Amino acid sequence: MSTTVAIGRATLFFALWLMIAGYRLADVPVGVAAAALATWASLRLMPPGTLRLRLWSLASFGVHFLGQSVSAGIEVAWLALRPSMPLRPGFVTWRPRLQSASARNAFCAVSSLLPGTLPAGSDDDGALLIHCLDVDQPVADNLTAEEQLFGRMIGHD
Amino acid sequence: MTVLEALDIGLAALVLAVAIWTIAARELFAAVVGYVAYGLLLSLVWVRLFAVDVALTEAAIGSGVTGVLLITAAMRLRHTDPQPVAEQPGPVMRFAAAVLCIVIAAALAAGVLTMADPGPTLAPDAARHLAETGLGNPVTAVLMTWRAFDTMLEKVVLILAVIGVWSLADDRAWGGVAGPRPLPHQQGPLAFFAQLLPPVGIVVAIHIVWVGANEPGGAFQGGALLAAMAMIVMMSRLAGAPPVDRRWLRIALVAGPAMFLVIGVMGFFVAAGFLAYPDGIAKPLILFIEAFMVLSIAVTLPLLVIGPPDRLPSGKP
Amino acid sequence: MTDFLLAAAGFILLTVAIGLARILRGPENVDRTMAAQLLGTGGIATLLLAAAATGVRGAEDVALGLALLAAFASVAFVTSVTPPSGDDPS
Amino acid sequence: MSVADIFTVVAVGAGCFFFLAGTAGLLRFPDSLTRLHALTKADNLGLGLIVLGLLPQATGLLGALKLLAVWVLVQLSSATVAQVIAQALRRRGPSS
Repeated sequence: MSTTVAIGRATLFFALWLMIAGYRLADVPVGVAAAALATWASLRLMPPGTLRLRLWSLASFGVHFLGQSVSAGIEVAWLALRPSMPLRPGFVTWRPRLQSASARNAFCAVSSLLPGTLPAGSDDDGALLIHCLDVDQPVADNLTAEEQLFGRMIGHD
Repeated sequence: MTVLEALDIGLAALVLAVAIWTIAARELFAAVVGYVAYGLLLSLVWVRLFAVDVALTEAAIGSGVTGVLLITAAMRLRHTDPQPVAEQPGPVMRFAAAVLCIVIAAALAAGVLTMADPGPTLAPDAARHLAETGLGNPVTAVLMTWRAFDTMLEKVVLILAVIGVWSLADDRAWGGVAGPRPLPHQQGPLAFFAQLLPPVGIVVAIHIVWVGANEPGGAFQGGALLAAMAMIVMMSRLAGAPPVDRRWLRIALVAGPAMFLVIGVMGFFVAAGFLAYPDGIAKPLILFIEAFMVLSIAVTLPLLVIGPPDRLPSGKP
Repeated sequence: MTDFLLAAAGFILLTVAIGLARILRGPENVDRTMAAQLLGTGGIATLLLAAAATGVRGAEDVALGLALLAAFASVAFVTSVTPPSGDDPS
Repeated sequence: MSVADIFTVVAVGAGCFFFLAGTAGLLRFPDSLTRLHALTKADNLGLGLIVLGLLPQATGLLGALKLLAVWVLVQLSSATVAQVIAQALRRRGPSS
């Protein structure tokens, strides 16, 4: 299990090396060394088994995320440029269903780029406090739907 | 006026405005943020001046290491008492300071305005001999061959700085650790960030060191990026700094200058003299030295930022 | 095309400078930290546009370095104001 | 003007618009937390569109991939900064 994770991550880091350094043959040994060091650091900082990715769901979630990110920008632009500025900011409490902490962290990072929501930490019993630009929107329901999509990507059906 | 000139003038005006704002700011933290912004703008200026090596250094040091150092220092100083009125300089002192500043500024201005055009330069010489080093990046060639002695001493200065910082340690904390205390099972957005970013930073930093032989980049820039990655792990409290009495830490500290010296002395026997490289293998030797320098820089800069050891590692009496 | 990219770079620098003027004044340190963050994103955009227009070699690496360190000033500020507590499960 | 150039003009222009919107949000939004939304979302989209627009102008595949790497890193940084600043603001209380 952990070997598979290590190989997977090393492949990712080597792909990153090819992305930023190019694919000249003379550079490849350095790239392999860089990927190995990066994998070592990554395994130390984030032990295997915390996040599992399914590549196909990742791609479909990526497309969905791009769309959401665009509508988040449009929403802010719309609010900022309208003369009346119809803001109703406030906090909404929302309870995540994702179990593992890393999955929850990753989802929080994603949701901070979704339209209208910004996770601002949790209260005492584990529910997240979400800051919203418009509290009248069905924020909690939207987040639950997003969480389901996200959970599918990381194999938490 | 072309669009490019307009952009350059706008950039210069913005740099000046931020610089003046930084000096004029009354609050310490405001001035520090102004300085961080100023550093970021400067790296844009360096790119416009086609000095990409310097831009990389400014980006890595200004946004990463000094930014963190100054912000942390400003937040720590917030709790100290404001300067008592009696210690503030009187009018005579202020007048003298103003006169001194004006004289220095005038001298600098005169120096810039009376500079020969074109200025005296060694650039054509450096470019002519570039091929002998096997390197493609003239900046790296200058730093590692013709001015190798300076570069080596710069790394020695970094070690002296660490010794200076460590000498401030309390006797009881000597051999202990500095920096924020690590918290086990750290969660939250910051910890997540510190889990994801450092591996990516390692790949980018090694790329910047490696590419520095032929393109803009180099050991200092890459080492500073690695140092920043170590700092984010410490700031998020995923892991703490090692105790200062660890042997591997001290070996890593001196590895760069030591390897520089060893290869420099070897120059007496196999090449023209101290810090000279034998023909044909200059480039591999330089890259070899640089690898150790990267290690030293990556270890030194975080140690400078977190300060002297202030407590013994847990588990020790 | 070159002039268009440079004009876009200048425009972004201008908008960022306006935002910078507003938030560098504060009133609070959080607002000032946001100024650094704003300049980070805008500066990267300006750099990429200017580099594409003038063809400076290695400018992408500078952008990569800036992007890698974009969060550092804000993170240093937050960790020195409120040390992260170990029991926060968020 | 080729198709690629038109694509660049449209995408970079849209990117500029979102930077403008982000600045407008920073100037007009009433408190630090809402300003944080403007900072992270509008400017992020602006940078994303500019990267998209520069892709056809990039020197080869390598330049394009590097641009994408820059964008992904800024996304990660923004998401983190937005959350940690929001957390700090909330802990300090509603007096923003």
